[in-house]
This record gives sequence, structure tokens and C-alpha cells, in this order.
Amino acid sequence: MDFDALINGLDRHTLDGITRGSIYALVALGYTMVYGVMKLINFAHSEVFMVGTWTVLGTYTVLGATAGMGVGMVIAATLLALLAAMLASAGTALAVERIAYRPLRKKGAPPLIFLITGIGCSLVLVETFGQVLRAFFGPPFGRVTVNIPSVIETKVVFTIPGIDLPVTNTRLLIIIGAIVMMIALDTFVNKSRLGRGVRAVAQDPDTASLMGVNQERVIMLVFVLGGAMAGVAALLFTIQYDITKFDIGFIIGIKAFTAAVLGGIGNLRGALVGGLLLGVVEVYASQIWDSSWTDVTAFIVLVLVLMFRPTGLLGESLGKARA
Amino acid sequence: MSQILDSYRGLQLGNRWDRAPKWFRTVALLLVVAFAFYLPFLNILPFAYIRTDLNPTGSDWASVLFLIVVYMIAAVGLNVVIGFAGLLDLGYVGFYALGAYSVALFGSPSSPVVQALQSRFDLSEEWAVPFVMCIPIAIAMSLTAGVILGAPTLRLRGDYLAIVTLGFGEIIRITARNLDNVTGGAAGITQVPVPPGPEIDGRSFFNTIDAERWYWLALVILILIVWLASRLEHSRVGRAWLAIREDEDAAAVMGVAGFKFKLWAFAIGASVGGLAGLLFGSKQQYVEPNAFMLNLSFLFVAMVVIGGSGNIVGVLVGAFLLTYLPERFRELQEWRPFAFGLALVLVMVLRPQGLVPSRRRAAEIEDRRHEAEEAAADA
Amino acid sequence: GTTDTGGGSDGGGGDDCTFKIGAMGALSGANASIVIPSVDGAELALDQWDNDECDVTLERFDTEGDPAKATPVATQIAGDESFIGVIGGAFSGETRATKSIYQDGGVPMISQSATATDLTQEDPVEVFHRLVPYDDYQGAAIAKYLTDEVGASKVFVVDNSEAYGEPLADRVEETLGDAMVQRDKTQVGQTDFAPTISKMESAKPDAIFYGGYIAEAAPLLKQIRDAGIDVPFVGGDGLYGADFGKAVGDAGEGAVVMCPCAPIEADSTFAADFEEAYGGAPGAYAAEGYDAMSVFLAALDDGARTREDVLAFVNDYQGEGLSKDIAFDDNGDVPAEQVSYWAYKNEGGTLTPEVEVKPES
Amino acid sequence: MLLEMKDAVLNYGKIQALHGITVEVNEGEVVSLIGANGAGKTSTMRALSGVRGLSAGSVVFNGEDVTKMRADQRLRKGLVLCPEGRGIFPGMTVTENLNMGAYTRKDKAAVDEDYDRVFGLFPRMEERKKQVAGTLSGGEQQMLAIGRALMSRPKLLMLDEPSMGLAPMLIQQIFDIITEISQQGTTILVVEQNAKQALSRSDRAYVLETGNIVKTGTGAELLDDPSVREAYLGVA
Amino acid sequence: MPEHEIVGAEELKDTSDHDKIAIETSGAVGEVLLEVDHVTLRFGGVVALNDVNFDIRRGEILGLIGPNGAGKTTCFNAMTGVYTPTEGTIRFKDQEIAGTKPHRINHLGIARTFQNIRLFPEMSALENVMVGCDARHKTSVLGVLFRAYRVRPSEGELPKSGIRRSFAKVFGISRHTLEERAGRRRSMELLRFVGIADRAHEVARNLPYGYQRRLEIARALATEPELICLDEPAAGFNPAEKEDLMGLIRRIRDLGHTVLVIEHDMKLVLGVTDRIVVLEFGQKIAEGTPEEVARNPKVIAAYLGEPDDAA
Ligand SMILES: Nc1ncnc2c1ncn2[C@@H]1O[C@H](COP(=O)(O)OP(=O)(O)OP(=O)(O)O)[C@@H](O)[C@H]1O
Ligand SMILES: Nc1ncnc2c1ncn2[C@@H]1O[C@H](COP(=O)(O)OP(=O)(O)OP(=O)(O)O)[C@@H](O)[C@H]1O
Ligand SMILES: [Mg+2]
Ligand SMILES: [Mg+2]
Repeated sequence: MDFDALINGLDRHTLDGITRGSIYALVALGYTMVYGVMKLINFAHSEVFMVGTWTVLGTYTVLGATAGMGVGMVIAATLLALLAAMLASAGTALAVERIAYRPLRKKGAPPLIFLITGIGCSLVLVETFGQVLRAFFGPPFGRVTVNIPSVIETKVVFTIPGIDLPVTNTRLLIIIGAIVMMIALDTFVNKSRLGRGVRAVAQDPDTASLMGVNQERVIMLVFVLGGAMAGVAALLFTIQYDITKFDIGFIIGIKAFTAAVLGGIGNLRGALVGGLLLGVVEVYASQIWDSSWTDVTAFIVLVLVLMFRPTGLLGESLGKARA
Repeated sequence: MSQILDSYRGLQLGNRWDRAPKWFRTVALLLVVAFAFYLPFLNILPFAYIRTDLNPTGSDWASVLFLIVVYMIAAVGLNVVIGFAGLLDLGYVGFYALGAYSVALFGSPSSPVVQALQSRFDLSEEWAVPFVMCIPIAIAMSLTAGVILGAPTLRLRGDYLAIVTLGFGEIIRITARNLDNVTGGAAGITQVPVPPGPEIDGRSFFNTIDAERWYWLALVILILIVWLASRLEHSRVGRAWLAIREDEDAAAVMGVAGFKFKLWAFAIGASVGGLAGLLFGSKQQYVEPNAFMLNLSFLFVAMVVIGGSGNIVGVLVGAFLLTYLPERFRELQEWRPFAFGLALVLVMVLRPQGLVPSRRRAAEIEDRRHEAEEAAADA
Repeated sequence: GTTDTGGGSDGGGGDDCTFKIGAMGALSGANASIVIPSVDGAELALDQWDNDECDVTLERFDTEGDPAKATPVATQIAGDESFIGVIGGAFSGETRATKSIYQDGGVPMISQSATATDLTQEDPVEVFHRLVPYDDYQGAAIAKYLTDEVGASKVFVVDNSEAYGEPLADRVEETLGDAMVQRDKTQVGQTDFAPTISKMESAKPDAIFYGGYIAEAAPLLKQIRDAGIDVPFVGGDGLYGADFGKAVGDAGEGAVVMCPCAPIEADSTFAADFEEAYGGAPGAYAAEGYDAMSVFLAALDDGARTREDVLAFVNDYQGEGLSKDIAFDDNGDVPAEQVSYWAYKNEGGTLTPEVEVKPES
Repeated sequence: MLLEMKDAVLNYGKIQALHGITVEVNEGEVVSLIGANGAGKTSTMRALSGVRGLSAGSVVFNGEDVTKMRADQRLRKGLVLCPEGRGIFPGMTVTENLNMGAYTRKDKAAVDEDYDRVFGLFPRMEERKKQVAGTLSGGEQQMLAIGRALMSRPKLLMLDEPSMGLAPMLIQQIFDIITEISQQGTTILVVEQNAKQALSRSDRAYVLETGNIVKTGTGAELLDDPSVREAYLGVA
Repeated sequence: MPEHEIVGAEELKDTSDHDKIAIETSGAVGEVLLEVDHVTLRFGGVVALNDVNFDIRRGEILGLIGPNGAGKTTCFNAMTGVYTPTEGTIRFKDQEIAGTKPHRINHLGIARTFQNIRLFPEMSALENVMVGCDARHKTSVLGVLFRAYRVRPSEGELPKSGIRRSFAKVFGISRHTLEERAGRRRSMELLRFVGIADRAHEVARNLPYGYQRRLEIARALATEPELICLDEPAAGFNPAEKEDLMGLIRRIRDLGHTVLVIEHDMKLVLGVTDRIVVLEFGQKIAEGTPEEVARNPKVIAAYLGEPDDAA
């Protein structure tokens, strides 16, 4: 155990943790929104993210984007990739909803069944990139790790004075991007009319429809929004890590789901808090021990939090009536 | 439309079974059991087509049968947790791992734990805890783990429990991987002991070649477990679980000690899982942390749900199909995971009540479906 | 314990020479790309075999690299007398789980890629042989490369916490002794290595060794370079493969991969034949797969017709293989002096042989 | 005619709850629906509001066939149900619940006016504006539900047992409010167990028995009908 | 194994036999059974109960009335362990129960129904009641699994046929089996008692509202409570049905239970209760016989309004 390493670089590790956590938070939004409305863990959401990363790769390839382009080109390519990733991820999320969830909803199936079709969909999507597309198109599809050009070159943009902590452009982009998206989404759900509809369906679908809320539209909206956030996460992820892989979503998905629960699943702000906290806890843990213990530490922190706050840090946004 | 007919057909079969005279049911059950014991030798066409070794690259039929039965045991145990008590456990593999690791840690002469004991108590190098003693150890370890995990977390509701259990499964695996000097680390432990038995042809009774003996052993245990589990289902315990599942607060006010019963479900599920793991580790004679990845937990849940959560027969069918089909259709090779995922989605979308649903669930879903259909006024 | 239902062959004794050879490993799943080329290599050896008397087929058994799936396969092979040999297991875990089954069945094994030390050093079985040196040797060779060729005196050692990377890094650490500054671990599936990078920044190493696979090495290396750490990066044979250069991109320029595999000349007949048959350059352990099959075929050429015969032949085999000069010691290992280690440098996305390293034995 | 439901059949799984009933409501009327437990009153309301689809029959509202419309589409046309058991949103505050009532409305100023109107009718709601609705007492929830329904400015307001669980004084009040709303021009269809109150305030009424309409007439007629008196008024 | 045999089909024919479901009580009629002692309960700023005092005497039917939001249901929740009072104590049979877990309180002898029905919707009516009966059963989980606890059966409990009969004679019958049988019998009896035995095997969700209300009562009775609390049992009933319910409440008392009932229907309350406690804004404003309460001007002002003209 090495607490010195942690204490000495606390500022830096915190920044590392926040960067890591920002991506968890964005992906966690998808889990939390779907859960909030449908009381369902969308197991295929990790793959919604994965599709996003491939879309970024695809966009760069089509545009011929590489490292070291001019600033204008970089911005254009990044924005296009963002748009494409958001569209592709949202589309995937919607497709999953249509194929795997809607028919079950129509049949009034219990939640466990959704879990299994979710797992099934996840497997199908993973295999689509790992096997099906490879069989038809060959590389880069397949089971190997693929490089994504670092269109944005990592540079230190400024140093936080006082603690002398260098901040790179990619980090800044990730953190700011995540927070901006969170605020936008939160405002939308809490302030807009459609957002109110989302919350109404979350609490009582039948009554919501009696208030004039179109339930199907709301559910679609939720998947689209969650998917789009996963698309944003995908772009930010590729900017920072430069790779993708057919099963890249698996671990991030589990982490993001953990983050959602940590913050209080169903609660949008909880996703942000949970994501950042999880990221920070993980980085701290890898300093104190090493990365082989991060998951254990993270889960133990989760259990401790849940023991004192059984509905997560910020609690469920949906109140519970008794007797 | 055909679906509706299908599900009714399923129901009727169950009803007819219930209405059949008792002697008929007993005889039929005995026949099924006898057939199960005979399965490894099944060689009469066309039935033999179910064997997995027909294909030149197929795997040994009896070994596959053994694995199927081990997974069936695990699934029946998990069904107590998910199907009966309605608790979503996504870390069941943790208990399975504990069972396997217990027999390895205490029974294998090459395990660090045994070696520590040897040097501590001046025992010979061959000494290890005998297999028979490993059984209570394995059950006790997984049961204790179940209680330790359950006690602080069972108060959590539904999906919070899911993620905590998922974490538990990972913790077990990662700890086993990281604690090199206790568990052998990532390389695992070899020389896991096998059950005692007479020597035949210079080989111990439970050896690596005659897999059907392992299968029979597992089958006996499965039958025992199924028998006990069905006792639970149709008793005050089963009713209490059902009541908790439906409305925990109301159940408490009716005198059902929710926490106690949930903990029991967890403990029972855990020990059955441990038992399955023990069988697996012993047959394999080798355990390593990567055998207990998260995916296996999902697979166990899928077995329970696809067959018909809550119904023991359904769960057995689910475990059978999900283990058997990938082995039987080896020729699909690297397309198997894709086909598997597709099958999961298709089966569940077409038969959300499970392949062999419990009658209660089937009726429930059937009713809801009618309602939902009519509710969807915009066809 | 199996009844022979489908297998048409009545293999076994007599002069009838119809046999099967099994190849067991992860042919599907995430790790398949490390295994398939070696089995292709074996197939190529069989195709090129010139023998009128015998009819040999290669059967590919997929284990997904999972010991639980491998044991039924092993039992099947052991129970079917028409199998006179096995190529595999490809990974150490499945090999550990199955070698006692093959031992009980008397089936000779030649592994093309299982490198765990204990397989031959701790509890050796008679039937097991392998064409690759075990981790201890490899670790020593890597350490030697780091100190002698790179001239490093402060090496930062990282492993992936798994059965492959951890013992390898242990051995590197052991050999390096004081020349190692710090050790860290990563996880399979990890993408963010900020904690490791910050440790590196404070340790200020003059070289980095990574024992792990490509999926993690690529982002790790990228993040190392992003952080401005410009020291040599060396990986074990887990990074050996055409994928490495592609996955790591520009950041991987100059990274070194150590492999106990001699370079296959791009214009050699093997490379050309392989390319023709499988439409690509020979991948990981293709030559070892080829060699393993060749040894079995030589046994049949020699008149071996039973498992015992084949086993005896393999035990005593001596000959020149594609990958190295082949002979097995009592434990089933290729003696150290016959093995060559090569450092391959990633240049423009391809691994080009740089230098040969011999560990002191 | 504002609303006409013809030969409606509604099933719950194998159970048939409505056996082809016909209900009509004219503009400006107060119509009540009475019947024993399980007679199908709630089912009728569900069918009218679109929460459940019909297996057979049709619903015409304001001259338009709405049989195939979803509940939210019907609401936009002015057909509003205040459901049995209140169906408030337990996790939203009182204000947010009322807001939901005005979900489809865009006329901000008029909405604000309606807030005042609702708070005028139920001062308790104004006191509890910020309370989470799930923790309101039974009667308070009922007030909230009615208030919320009013927020959508219905053409036809359907109330399913509005007096259920209310204290005697409040029951009076609720019926007074119903009369008041009706006088302000909203057509009302009300299901009630409190048959005496309901009948005395209705222009017309239907009596439902096991999924069939067995009687219909003006409120006064039914009040005097001996069989109705015996079965629903508790007077022999 | 069949999920539900048609038990009690023949039993249905004979008329209800109250002795079979009457409970044994351990004290004298008229003594204090439950005492609510200066109980205050706050939710954040809302004071739902404010220093409330009253007691319930064995054998009586006590009414609890008050305007909406007065704190009646909250009072039930405090008595049954759903909420813990902020201040004050609740004693049942001289035992402090405030803060005790709901299931423990049930074992002590208090049962309740819910204002918004909370049955186990997917269980049959009979099973719902059996869950209640189980509260009094002793077999543990291990007992169910291994059935080692054997009881020498009486003649009536022995199976009729040969082998099983001798087996039961030698080894006894497991307590679990006997309890299970007794539970079924009693549950059926209770269903008949509340008048819904004809749909005993129907899933609770599908029962009409009135049946569900009565099923809740049967389920509560099954736990053999000394005190049974009914929260608005007549809500949604028409006058004729209310009349029936009044009879049922009286008969429940005759079985030996003490009854506490919350109800807004004054006709029912005045007609059936022995004593009434009135709450308003969490405070007790009156207590007394129905006649006294009905005349009390405070109650009229706060609750009844001008003389009730409802039927
Ligand atoms: N969701 C449902 N599933 C199955 N059956 C139902 C459902 N809802 C109602 N029923 C059945 O339909 C019939 C009519 O019920 P409905 O609720 O319309 O009666 P109601 O007249 O409103 O009675 P109440 O006065 O009790 O509210 C009853 O027999 C009831 O059991
Ligand atoms: N969990 C809670 N949080 C906050 N306030 C609560 C909670 N539960 C009840 N209350 C408040 O306490 C008061 C008493 O509620 P209670 O449910 O006891 O009323 P009641 O007398 O049963 O009324 P009704 O006759 O309408 O059912 C109400 O004002 C209610 O809003
Ligand atoms: Mg109704
Ligand atoms: Mg109340």
C-alpha cells in the first residue's frame, strides 16, 4: 500500500479520476434514463457506446482525417464525427428498443425478460463487429484492437497555477464536454414540457397517458437521448484513448452502470456525481495499490455507500409512497 | 396467433400432467430418471443424433452431459434466488467459484493453503484435506459468503442488489487472481482431488477418461437438489418468497419476516452454487480465476429466465439448452456467439414466459398480453 | 469412456494407416487471432506432406481458450483411438486442465504456444511437449535485451495481472534485479492508464517493459507517449502479431516486441505457401504449428502406428524445424540452446527483426 | 351528442367485463353511472378514456370516431378521466402534478388562471404546494387528482368515484364542485357508489350490472325506482 | 405437484362454523389492550400526529375518524411498525412496540388492512390467506427442507390408504405437512367467513374490488390477531354492501378479535362501533360513544358538517 504516492500527487490523480469519470458519467446517463422510465437495466447500452466509437473511426476514414491536420479541419472532422456518433448511437439504441424491448412491452413481460433480451442484443452487436462484419468486409472489423487516428493532438493548454498541474486539451474537452452535456440534459428533463412527460411516464405510465403524454414517444425519446449521450461519450473516449474494439463497451458499460447506481439510478445528476466519484475512487485505488485492485475497491465503496444510502448518493428521483 | 396456441399447449400439458393419476406420474418420472442415467450410452438412431460427438470435432458426450448437469444444479440454485425469492443476483458465479476454490484450496496438495498447513503441522507432502471433508468446507464457505454478502445488501431494492451482487462476483474472481500466495493467483491450482472410489483397471473410479461416472454422480446430486427445492416451492417458505416478491411491505405487516426469508434464499442459492462449483473443480482437477468470469453469471441468469423463471422443470430445460446447443452445433464455429445472442432475443421475444413457464407466470403474462394488445388501440 | 458412434474410422492397430490429429485451442472468441494461424500452419504442413500410405486428417477443436470447454474435447480425443496426437493446447490454462487427460489416454501433445513454466517444470507429464521456451527463459532474455541492448538501468515493469503477463514480468523483474525501478499492474480491458503513467512520471525510467496483450498495450503506449515519456518500450510475445502495429498507430513507432520465434523470411517458401493458402502473412506461431505437425507426420513416416509408437518417436525426435532445431528434453521442453529470441522493432506498422538475443543458461 | 359509446365489449384476459354496452352523454349534462362492485363502471371509464382498448364497439366523441385513438390523443380532444384510485404521480410535488394536468396546453395565461381556480376550490392544495404527492393523505390525493383533471380544461370530465375515501364534509364539497364545474359549462360523467348524491345531482343516469346496462333514466326517476332504492340506496 | 388442489370443495357445502376460526384470547374483555401514549410523529415539517393519547380495550370495536389528512392512517402505520413515532410510546399488552419491525408486531397480535388495497396480486385468494396463516406456523426453512420434525398423528389425520397409513403410524407425520393442511382448512374457512369462498382459487388481481377488500380482511384475520385494524374497509362500497360489512365487523368481534376501524361513512361508524376517537390535524379532539361524538360540536364543525343527510 502506498498512500504517499496518492497524497503527493493528489491534485493530479483527482484530475485523472475526473477525466475517467466524465466518460462513465455520460454513458451512465443512458442507463439512468432508461431505468428511470422503464425500470429496466438496458444491458445493450454498452454496445450503443461501442457503435459510437466505430462510427467515429468510420467518419475519420471517410473524411481521410489524420493526425496533424490544420485547425479548421480538425474542428470540422471532430464535429462531424460527433454528429455521426450521436446519430449512430441513438439509432442503435432505438433499434434495440424496437427489436428487443417493444415487443415485450406489448406483451407485458416481466423485467427479467428484458434483461435477457438486452444481454442477447448486446451479444449480437458485439458479434456484429467481431464476426459478422469481419466475415463480409474483413479488417478493421474483427476481434483485434483498432487504432483511431488522434485527430486532436494532445497538448498541454495551460497549467493550473499554484499546484502546477498541467491540463491537456483532450482532458479539458472531455471534462467540459461531459459537464455541458449533463447540464443540457438535466435542464431539458426538468424544465421542458417533454421532460416533464418523461418524468410522468416514469412514475405512472397509465396516468401519464391520461394527461396527454404519448408513452411510446417518451420511451423513444429516452432511448434516443441516452444513445446520443453514449455517442458523445464515444467521441470523447476515442479522442482520449485512440482505440476501439468489438468488445470495448463491456467494461465501460459495467462501470457506467455502477456509476449510475452509485449516484442513484434514475437520477440524472446522480449519474454525474456517481461517474466522477467512481473515476476518482478508481484512480486513487490504483495509486494506493495497483490497477489490479481498482475494481475490488470500487465495488466495496459502492457497497459502503449503498449501506448508508440505500438508493445511492442522490437517491432516486422518484419518490416512493407507502401504505 | 400461433404463439397463443403454443402457450396454451404448454399450459395444457402441465394441466394434463397434474390430472394424471399418481401412479402414472411416479412411473413416468422413474422412466425419465432411468433414461437420464442411460443417456451417456445412448446409441440408437435416430435418438443418438443428440450426441455431441457425432461431429468429427465434437466433444465427449459424457463430459458434456456432466457439464450440463453441473450447470443445471447451479441454475436450480439460482432459481431459488431469482425465481422463488425474486432477487436479481448477477454475481452467482462468485459462489460457484467459491465452491470450486474451496475444494482446490483445501484438497489439492499443490495449493498454497495446504502447503502452509503441511509445514505448520509437519505433515507429509502428499497430505491434503480429504475430498469428503472438502464438501462441507465448500458448502460452508459459499453459504457464509452468501450470508455475508446478503446481510448488509438484502435491504437494498431490486436493481441495486443486482449491481452489488455483480460486484461480489468480480471481487471473488479478482481476489482469487491477485492473492498469489493463497490461491495460486492467475495460474490457478492443479491436482484438485476427486471423490474416493474403488480402483478399476488401475485407474481411480472418478478419473479423467470415464466421464459418465462423473455425470452419474452429478445427476444424483441434481435429483436430490431438485427434490429439496421443490419441497421449498410448495410450502410456507415458497409462499413467503412469493409474497415478498409481490409486496414486501404488505408481507411484513402480515407477519412475513422479509429479511430472514430473503437471507435464506440467498444462503440456499449460495450453497447450491458452491456445490456445483465443487463438482466442476473436482472433475476438471484444475481451477483458475478466469473460469469464473462475469459472463458465466449472465449465462446462469439466462438459463433460469429462458426456461421459465420460478419453474424448476423450466430451469432445467433452460440450463440444458444453453449448455447443450453450443456444444451440439460446434460446426457453426465462430458464429456461435452471434447465433447464441440472436437466439436469446428471439426466444424471449416470442415466448416471454419462458420455454416451460411456471403456470402462475404464464397466466400472468397471458392476461397482461391480452390487456396490452387491447390497450394498443392503434394497431 | 465413449462409445464410438460417428467416427467412421476403425483406427488403431494393424498396418492400416488412417489417423487423426487434433488441434485444440481458441478458434473462436476474443483470443482466436493468436491461435488460428498456428493451426493453419499445421494444416499447411499436412497438405505438403507426401505419403501415399497414410491418410491423416487434422481436426480443429475449438475450446474458446476456456479450460471448462477444453476438458470434454480432451476426453473425446483421448477416447477416440484414431487420434494419435494433439497439437496444443494453445494456452497454458487449457493445457493445465487437459494434460492429465491426455496422459491417461496416452496421447502425445506438442504445444505450439503454451509457455507457463509449471507445465513442464513443476508437474511434468510424459505426453506433453512444447516448441516454445517457457516463461523463465523468456523473461531472462527480455531482461538481457533491456540491459544489454537498450542499456537501461531503470526499467519500469508493468504486467496485465493475468496468467500470461504476470509470471513473465516476475521473471523479468527477477533477472533485472536492481535495474528495475518500479513495478505496476494493469487489468485486462483497461483503457485508461493514467495511474500507471503518473507512477512512471515520478519513477523516471529509462525503459519500460510491458507483459500483456495488444488490446491494453496500444492505449498504454499511446498514453505514455502523450505524457511525453520517450523511453524505449519493450513487450513480450503477447504483442507479437501483425495487429500490434495497426492497433497502436503512430505512437508505436520504435516499440520493441520480444518473441522466441525466429524471423520468417518474407521470401521463404513457407511464407509464400502460407500466403497462398490462407491469404495473409504467417501470423503468430504459424511456424511452430507447422513444426508440431511435421513431427507427428515424421513419426508416421517412421512407421509408428500407435500412440505409444508416436510418443516414443516424439520423445526421441531430433531434427531441423522451421522455427528452430527440434529435440525435446525429459520434461518435454526444447533445450534452451536451440531456442532463439528475437527483438522485433515496430517500424511503420510492421515488426521487423532487429537483433537476436540469447539468454545465459 | 357529445359522447357516444356503442356496443362496447371489453375483456381482461379471459374475463369479459363489458358485454356490449351503450352510453350517451349530451353537451352540458351531468350523467352518472352507478352499480355494484365489479359491475364494470371503472372498465367503462377506461374504455372511454382510451386506457384500455375495446374488443368490439365504438366510441364517438364530439362527432369524431375515437375508438382507435390512444388515451393521450383523446385527451387532446377534451376527453379527460380522473381515474379511480386517484393515479397521482407520487414522486412529483403537488404543483408538478397540477402542471401535468396542463401538459398539452399552450395558453400560459389561462393556465395560471386555472391554478388559482383549483387552489380556490382546494385551499389545502395551496398549503401543500411543495409536498411530494405520494405522502399526501388519501383525501388530499383525491383533491389533487380532481384539481389536476380540471387543469386540462376538459370538454367532458369523467370522474371515477371522486368521493371515495373522503370525509363527509368533503363529499358534500366535491359534489358542490361538480355542480359548479358543470354550471361553468363542462360536461360531466361521474361514477359513484354514493348513489343518492350522484342521482340527485345528475340529469341522467345509467345503472350497470355485471357488464350490462340494466336501467337508464333521469336522476329523479331512478331515485324513485324501488329496485334501485333497494340495491343502491340501502333503503328497502 | 399440482399448484392448487381443489381443497375444501366439499367443505364448502356445510355452513360456516365459527368455532373453527375463533381465536383464543389471553385476557379479560374490557382490559386495556393497546395504549397510544403521547405519540407525536413528524415528517419533516408536517406534524402528522401531535401528542395523541387513547387506548383500545379488549373486545371492543373502536372507530377512528377525522377529516382527510388528520393522521388516521399514520396512526395505523405507527401501530403496525411501518413508521416509528418521533415521540411517545405505543404499548400492546403492556409491551412497548413503537419501533418494532412490522412482522414482529404481527406476531405479537396486531394485523391490518390497507387503505389502498395491497394484496399479493398474483397469488390466489386462498394463497393470500395462507400467507396470513403461516404467521402462526412454526416450521423453519430447514424444517421444510428436511421435514425431520415428526408428530404422532391423531386418527383423523392419518391417510386412508394402506402403506402410507402404516408409514405415518410408524414415523409420524411431519409438522410441516400438518401445518400446511391446517392452514388450508383455516384459510378456506376464513374465505367463507368473509363471504368470498366461491372465488378462492382465482388470482387476487382479478377479483372485483369488493372481494379484494374482503380478502384483505380474511388475510389479516388469518394471522390470528388480537387486534385487527381496518383502514376504510367500506371505501367504494354502496350502501347495501356497507350494510353487509357492518355485519361482518360485528362477527369479527364475536370471534374474539378486538377491532379498530377507520371509516368516513358515518352510518357505518355510528352503527357498528362501541367507542369513537376523533382526530383533527394530528390531534385528538374528541372521544366517546357514538352518540356523544355525533353530538360533539367540535366534531360537527371539523368533520361532519351540518347534520348528515346522506343515506
Ligand atoms: N385489471 C384487471 N384484470 C382482470 N380483471 C379485471 C381487471 N380490472 C377489473 N377486472 C374485472 O372486471 C370486472 C369489472 O371491474 P370494474 O373495475 O370495471 O368494476 P367497477 O364497477 O368499477 O367496480 P368497483 O365498484 O369495485 O370499482 C370485475 O369482475 C373485475 O374483477
Ligand atoms: N411519509 C410522509 N411524508 C410526509 N407527510 C406525510 C407522510 N405520510 C403522511 N403524511 C402527511 O400526514 C398527514 C396525515 O396523513 P394520513 O395518511 O395519516 O391521513 P388520514 O387521516 O389517513 O387521511 P385520509 O382519511 O384522507 O386517508 C397528511 O397531511 C399527510 O400528507
Ligand atoms: Mg371501479
Ligand atoms: Mg388514510
